[in-house]
Amino acid sequence: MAEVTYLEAIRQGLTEEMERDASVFCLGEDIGKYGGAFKVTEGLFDRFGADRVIDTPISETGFVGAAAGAAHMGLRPVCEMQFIDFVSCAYSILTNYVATARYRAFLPCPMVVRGPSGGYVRGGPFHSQNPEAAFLHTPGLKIVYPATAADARGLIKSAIRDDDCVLFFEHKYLYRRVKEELPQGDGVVPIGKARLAREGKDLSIITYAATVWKALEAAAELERDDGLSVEVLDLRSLLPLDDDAIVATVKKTNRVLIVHEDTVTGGIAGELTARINELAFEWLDAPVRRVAAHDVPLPYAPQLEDFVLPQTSDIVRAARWLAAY
Amino acid sequence: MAEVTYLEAIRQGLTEEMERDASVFCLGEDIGKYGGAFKVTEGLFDRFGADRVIDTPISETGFVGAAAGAAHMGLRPVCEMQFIDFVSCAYSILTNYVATARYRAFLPCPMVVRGPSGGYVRGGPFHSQNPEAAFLHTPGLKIVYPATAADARGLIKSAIRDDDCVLFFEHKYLYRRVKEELPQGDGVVPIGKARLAREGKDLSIITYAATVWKALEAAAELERDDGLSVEVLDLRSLLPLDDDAIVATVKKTNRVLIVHEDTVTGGIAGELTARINELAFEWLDAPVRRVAAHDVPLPYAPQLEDFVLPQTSDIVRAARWLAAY
Amino acid sequence: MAASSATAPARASSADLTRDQLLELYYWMRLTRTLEERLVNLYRQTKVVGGLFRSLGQEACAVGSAYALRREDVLSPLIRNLGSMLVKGATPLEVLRQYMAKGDSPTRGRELNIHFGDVEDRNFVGQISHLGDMVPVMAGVTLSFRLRREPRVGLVYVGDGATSTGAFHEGINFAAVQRCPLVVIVENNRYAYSTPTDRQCAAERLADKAAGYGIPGVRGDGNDVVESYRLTREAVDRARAGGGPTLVELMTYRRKGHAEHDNQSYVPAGEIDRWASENDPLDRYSRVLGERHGVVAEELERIDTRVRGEVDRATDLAEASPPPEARDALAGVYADPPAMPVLWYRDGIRSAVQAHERPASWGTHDG
Amino acid sequence: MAASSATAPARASSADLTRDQLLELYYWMRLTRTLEERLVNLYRQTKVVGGLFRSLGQEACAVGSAYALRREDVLSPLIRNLGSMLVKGATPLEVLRQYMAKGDSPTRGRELNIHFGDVEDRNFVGQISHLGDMVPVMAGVTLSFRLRREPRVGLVYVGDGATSTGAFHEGINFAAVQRCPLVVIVENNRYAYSTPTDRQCAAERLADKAAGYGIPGVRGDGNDVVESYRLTREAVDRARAGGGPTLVELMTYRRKGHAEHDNQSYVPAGEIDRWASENDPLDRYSRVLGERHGVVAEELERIDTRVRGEVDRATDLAEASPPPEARDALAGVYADPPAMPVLWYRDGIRSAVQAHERPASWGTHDG
Ligand SMILES: Cc1ncc(C[n+]2csc(CCOP(=O)(O)OP(=O)(O)O)c2C)c(N)n1
Ligand SMILES: Cc1ncc(C[n+]2csc(CCOP(=O)(O)OP(=O)(O)O)c2C)c(N)n1
Ligand SMILES: [Mg+2]
Ligand SMILES: [Mg+2]
Repeated sequence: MAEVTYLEAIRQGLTEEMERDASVFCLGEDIGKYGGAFKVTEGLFDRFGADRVIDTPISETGFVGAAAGAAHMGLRPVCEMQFIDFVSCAYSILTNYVATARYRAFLPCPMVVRGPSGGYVRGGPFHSQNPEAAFLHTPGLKIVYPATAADARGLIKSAIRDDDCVLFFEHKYLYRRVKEELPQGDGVVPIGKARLAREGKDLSIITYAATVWKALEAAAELERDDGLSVEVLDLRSLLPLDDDAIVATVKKTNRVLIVHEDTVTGGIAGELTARINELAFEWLDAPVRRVAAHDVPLPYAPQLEDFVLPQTSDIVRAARWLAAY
Repeated sequence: MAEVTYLEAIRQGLTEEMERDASVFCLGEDIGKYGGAFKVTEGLFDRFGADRVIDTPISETGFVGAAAGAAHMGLRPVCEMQFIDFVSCAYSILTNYVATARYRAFLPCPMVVRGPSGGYVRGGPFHSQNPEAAFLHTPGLKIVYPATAADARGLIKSAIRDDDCVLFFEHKYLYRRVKEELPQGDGVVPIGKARLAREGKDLSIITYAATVWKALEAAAELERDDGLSVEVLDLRSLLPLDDDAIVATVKKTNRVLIVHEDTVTGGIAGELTARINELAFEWLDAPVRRVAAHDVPLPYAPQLEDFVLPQTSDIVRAARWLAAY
Repeated sequence: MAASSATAPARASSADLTRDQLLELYYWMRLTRTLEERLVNLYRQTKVVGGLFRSLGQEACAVGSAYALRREDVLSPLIRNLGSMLVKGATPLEVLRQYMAKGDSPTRGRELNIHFGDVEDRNFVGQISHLGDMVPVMAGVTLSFRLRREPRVGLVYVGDGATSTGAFHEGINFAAVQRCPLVVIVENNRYAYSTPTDRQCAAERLADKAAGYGIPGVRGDGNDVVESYRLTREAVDRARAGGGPTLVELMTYRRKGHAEHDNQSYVPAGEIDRWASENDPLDRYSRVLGERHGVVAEELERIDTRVRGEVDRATDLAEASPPPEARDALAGVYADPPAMPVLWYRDGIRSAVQAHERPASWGTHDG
Repeated sequence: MAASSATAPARASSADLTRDQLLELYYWMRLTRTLEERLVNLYRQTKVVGGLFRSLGQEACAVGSAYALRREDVLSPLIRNLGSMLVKGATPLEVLRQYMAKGDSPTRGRELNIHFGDVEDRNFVGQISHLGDMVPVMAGVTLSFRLRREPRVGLVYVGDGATSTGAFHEGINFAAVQRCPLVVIVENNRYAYSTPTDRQCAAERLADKAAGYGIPGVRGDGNDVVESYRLTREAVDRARAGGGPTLVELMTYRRKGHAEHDNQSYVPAGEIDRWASENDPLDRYSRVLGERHGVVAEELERIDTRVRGEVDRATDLAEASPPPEARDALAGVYADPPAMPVLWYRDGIRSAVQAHERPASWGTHDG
C-alpha cells in the first residue's frame, strides 16, 4: 500500500465518509470545481456533485450558520475555512449559536469546521494562525489537531461522525511534508485520546500538530548527544483533553515540557499546566515549563518568523534545562 | 465626600476624560439620549452632544472598526457593547485588525471597548458571559477587569489614555452593589498592577472581578471559623498580568487558590498556574487549585446558575482542602 | 388546536380564508395579547425571572405571517414573535413555565422568555440573543429542504435593527445565491431599543435591501393581519415553488418599551397614544370582522372568554411547576459525554484528597 | 513626482483633465504593469517571499479612481490596487522591498506584498487579509473628518467577493447613517478567487446594493481610466460637499489568477484572451490618447522607457537591501511596553536557572 500525505489522508477520510453517509456534504469558498485553496477537496465536486460540494460566498458567518441549520435538519456539513485565520469571522455564531444549541434548545448540531492552520510557511500574520486556544473555554465545541496522516484521516472521520460540532485544525506545514502508509480498513481515531509518539523515561514533552515533529527531532538529538530518554505525547485532541494520558506520562518521567506553536501567553499550555498541577503535582520533580511562540503577531520575513516560532533547538535547550533541574 | 457606585465611578471616569481630552468620544448602541442599557453613559449626551456620544446601528464589527479608523486619525474612541456577550461579533476585527495595527503597519489605535459582563444576575447564556480568556492570546490587546469603584474609575482613565486598545470589562453584578468613597483628584490606576485586597500568610487566593468579593467573604469566614489567614490578590489587569505581585504572594503563603467566574477549562487560571510554575514552583507547598464555573453554557434559572457558578462556600471548602494539604 | 390549525390549506390565496380561519386569526392575536398581559401581572409579582418582552401592537404581523406556514414548514421567531410561536403550536403553558424558569419548561430552565423551540414536531427553532444569527441558520435549514427536494419552506424574522448586522447580510445573501426556500420578514416596528429606524439605516424602505441580494422585496401594513398573511403567503408560495427567498417588510409599531423596564423616554410625546387609538391591530381587525364578515361582538367576546380561560388554566399549572434540579445544569452539553462532572470542591473533595496521596519518597511535609 | 501629482486640481471635472494629467494617468498605469512584470521575474527567481498578486487588466480602475483624490484624502487599497497606491505616493522601491521581505521595507518584513501604508504623509492605510474589515475602518477614518469638520474624503475598495462579508455591510451602513465622506468602490473583476460573481451574489448589478443603504450607487467601465476617474471624482466631490457615501461599481476583469500559483482552470476557454485582445486598459487608453488628444507613439514610448528605468533602479536598490534583524520581531506590539522579552530558553536560560535556586529547606532532590 502506497504512502499517503497528510493532505491526501484528509481528502481520503472526507471521501470515505461522503461515500458512507449521504447526509455528509461540504461547503466553503472555492472548494468545488477548484478543489479549495490547498486542493483538499479536489475531485469531490466531480464525484459527488454540486449539491454535496457547495461553493459559498465569502461569508464565514453565513455558511457556518447555514451548516448549523442544515445539521439541525439531519445533515452533516463539513465547512472549510480557506485559511483557519478566517474562522474568527464565524467566532460569534460558533461560540454562541452552535456550541450552545444542544444544551439550550436540544438541537443536534453535528458539523465540522476545518481548515489550514499554523505557521512555518512564511504566511504572515493572517495566514499562519493557531486559533485553538480561543475556543478552549467554549463548552459544546470539540477541538482536534492531528500531526500524522493516519490521525488526519482517522480524526476527520470521528469529527464527521460526532454528534456535536468539531473544530478540525489541519497544519498546512504538514500537508505535503508528512506521509505514511495508512492503516487498513476504517482507521477511525477516537476524539479525546492522545497518542504516545515516542516512549521515554527521563522527561516528557507534551505537544500537538507541527511541533510534534520538532519534539521528535529534539528527542532524537537529546538521546544521541545527552543520552536522555525523552517521551513525546501527541495530544491530537485539545477538547476534550486526554487527562489519563497526560497524568500517566507525568507520573512516569516527573518532568514535563509543554511545546506549542501558539503564543506562550494564553496558549493551551496554561490549561495543561493547571491540570498537571491538579492531577499529578506530587509527581513533579521540576516545574512544568513552556516552549511556545513569542507574544507577537506572526511576522512574514523568514528571519522574523523563525525567531518568533519555537524551533527544535529551543526544545533541546529547554529540555536540557529541565533534565538538569 | 459621598459614596459612589461602581457604575457611577465608570461614568465619572468617562466624564472626566471627556472633559480633559476633546479627542475622547463614545459610540455604541442606545448610549446617547437613552444613556445605555445600564445607564453608564447617562447624561453624557446632554453634556457633550451628539458628535461625542454616538448612537450606532446594531453593528459591533461596524462600530469597533470605525473606532479603529477614528483612532488612527488621532481620536480616542470608547466603544460600548450593550452586553459584553456581543463583543464576540467584533472578535475578528479586534483580534486581527485592531490588535495588530501598531505592529504590522505602525498605526496607532488608542481605543477602549467596554461593556457589562459576568453572571450571578439571572441573565442566561447570552447576557452573562466572561469573554476575557478568548482575548488572552492576542498580543496587541490589553485587558482590565476592575472589582472596586475606585479601580473602575481609575482603570477606565488609564484605558482611555493608553495608546493601544484596551478591553475594559465591567461586572454588572457589581454595578450597583459596590460603592465607596473615591480618592481625591485624578485617581488614575495603572494598567498591569494587581491590588492586594486582603493580607494573609497561610494561603493566597488570586482572583478578579465579582469573585474578589466572594473571596473576601470566604477569607473572613476562614479566619473566623478556622483561624486561617488568607491573602486575596485582585488582579485588576489580566493582560498584562502582574507577575511580581503573583510571585510575591506565592512566596509568602506557598499555597495558591485561583478563583474565577469563567469556565474552569480554558479560563485564565490556566495561564496563572503556568506562570506560577515557571516563576515560583519551588515555593509551592501544595498544588495550585482552581475554583471556577462548571464547563457548561451559563443557564438562566437561579437554581441552575447558582450551581454552575463558583460560590463563597466553594471557595471556603477548596481553601480548607488546600490549607490542610 | 394550536398545532393542527397552524396549517393553512395548501392552495388558499389571501381571498379564500374561510370565516373560521378569519376568526382563528383573531383568536391567536387575542391569545397573544392576553397571555402577555398575564405575564405582566406575574412580572409585577416578581414571578418572572429576568426581563419581560412585549409585542403589544405587533400581534397582527406576528400572527398573520406565521399563519401562512404549513405545519412542516420551519419558523424562526424573535423576541416579538410570541404570536407567531403560538400559531406554530407553542402553548401558553410552555411560555409561562419558560418565563418563570421552571424545571419542566421547554428548556428545563436553561434559557429565558420565549427562547425555545421544537424541530421534532411543531417546527419552530429556539432563537439566541445575538441578533442576525438566525438568518444564516435558517438559510441552512432551508438549504436542507432544497438539497433533499422536500416541499418545505422556512420563515425567519428580523427586526429593523437586526438588518444592520453582518449575520443578516451574510445569511440572506447565502440564501439568495443558493435559492433556498426562505422568507425573510423584516418587522419594522420603528425602534431598535431606543434607536429609531432612521438612525439604523439611511434607506427609507428596508424592503429596498432586497434588490442588492437579487430577490423580490415587498412592503406591507404589519398591523393588518390579513395583509400580513397575504404578503407572507405569496412569498411562501414562491419559495415552495422554487422561486427562492423574498424579503417582506411589515410596517408596525412597538408600543411598549424594549423590555418592561424601559420607560420609553426617547419616544416623542403622543406617538404611542396615536398608534394605540388609531392603529391597534386587534381593534382594527374586530371592526373588519364586523363590517366585512358580519361577525357580531358576542362571537368575539366568546373567543376572549375562552382565551382567558386557557390562560388561567395554564397559569395555575405553571405556578405549580417545580423549579429545576440543580444537577441537571451539568447534563447535555454534548451528546458524548452526556454530562459534565461536578467540580472537585463540591462533593469531590474526599476523592480529590485520595487522588493526592503523595508517594512517601516525596517532599518534606509530614503526611 | 508621485506624491505631488497625486493631487488632482481642486475643481477639475472629468472634462478638464489637462494633457499632462492625461499622460500622467498613462504613466501610472504603465508603471503598475511594468512593476508587476518585474515582480513576476523576481518571483520566478524565488526572490519574492510568499505569494504574488497581479492586477493585470485592472490598472485603469485602480489608477483612475485613486487619481480623483487629493493628497490629504485617505485611500484604503486592496490586493489589486497597486496602481492606486502608486498614484497615492507608494514607490516601486517600497513595493519591491516589501515583496522581498527586506528589513528596510515599509513594514520591516512584518507584512506581505502591498500590505503597507502611510497615514502620516501620503495617506493610504495598510490593509489586512480579512476581507471587508477596511470598510468599517474607513467609515471611522472619514467619521473623524466629519467630526472635525475637515474637508477630507476617504476611498475604500472592495472586490465583488468582499461585498458578501458582514464587515462590508456593517461598515457601509454605518458610514451611510453617519453621512461619512466615504467613497466605496466595488471592483467587479468577475471573480473572487475561483468563484464567479453570480455565485457570490444573485443581484445582477452590485451597484444595486446602494439603495438598501440609502446612498447613491453608480456603475461604470473600470477598464476606461477616464470614466473610472470621472465617476469616482463625482462621488468624491459629493462626499466632500457633505453628501455622504456613494457606492461606485467599476466593471473590470481579472486576467491573471487569484495569485501567481492559480492556473485559472475554472475560467471558460477564450474568456481571458478576449479581454486581453479586446479590452486591455492600456491599449484602449493609448488609442484614446492618440485619436482624441493627438498623443504620438513616441511620447508614450518615452514614458515606457522612463518607467523601465525607474523600475530597474528600484530593483537594484531593493535587491541590495538587507534582511530584517531577527530581534526586531519583538519590538512594537504595544507603545508600552515597547518590546517583548526574549523567551527564557533563548538567551534567558542562565538567569532562569538562577531564578529557580530552591530554598535549602525544599525538596528531596540533590542540587
Ligand atoms: C449582535 C447583537 N447586538 C446587540 C444586541 C442587544 N439588543 C437586543 S435587542 C436590541 C434591539 C433590537 O431591535 P430590532 O432588531 O429592531 O428588534 P425589536 O426589538 O424592535 O423587535 C439590541 C440592540 C443583540 N441582542 N445582539
Ligand atoms: C473574511 C475572508 N474570507 C476569506 C478570505 C480568503 N480570500 C482571500 S482573497 C479572496 C477572494 C477575493 O475576491 P474579491 O473580493 O472579488 O477580490 P479580488 O481578488 O477579485 O480582487 C478570498 C476568498 C479572506 N481574505 N477573508
Ligand atoms: Mg425594531
Ligand atoms: Mg473579484
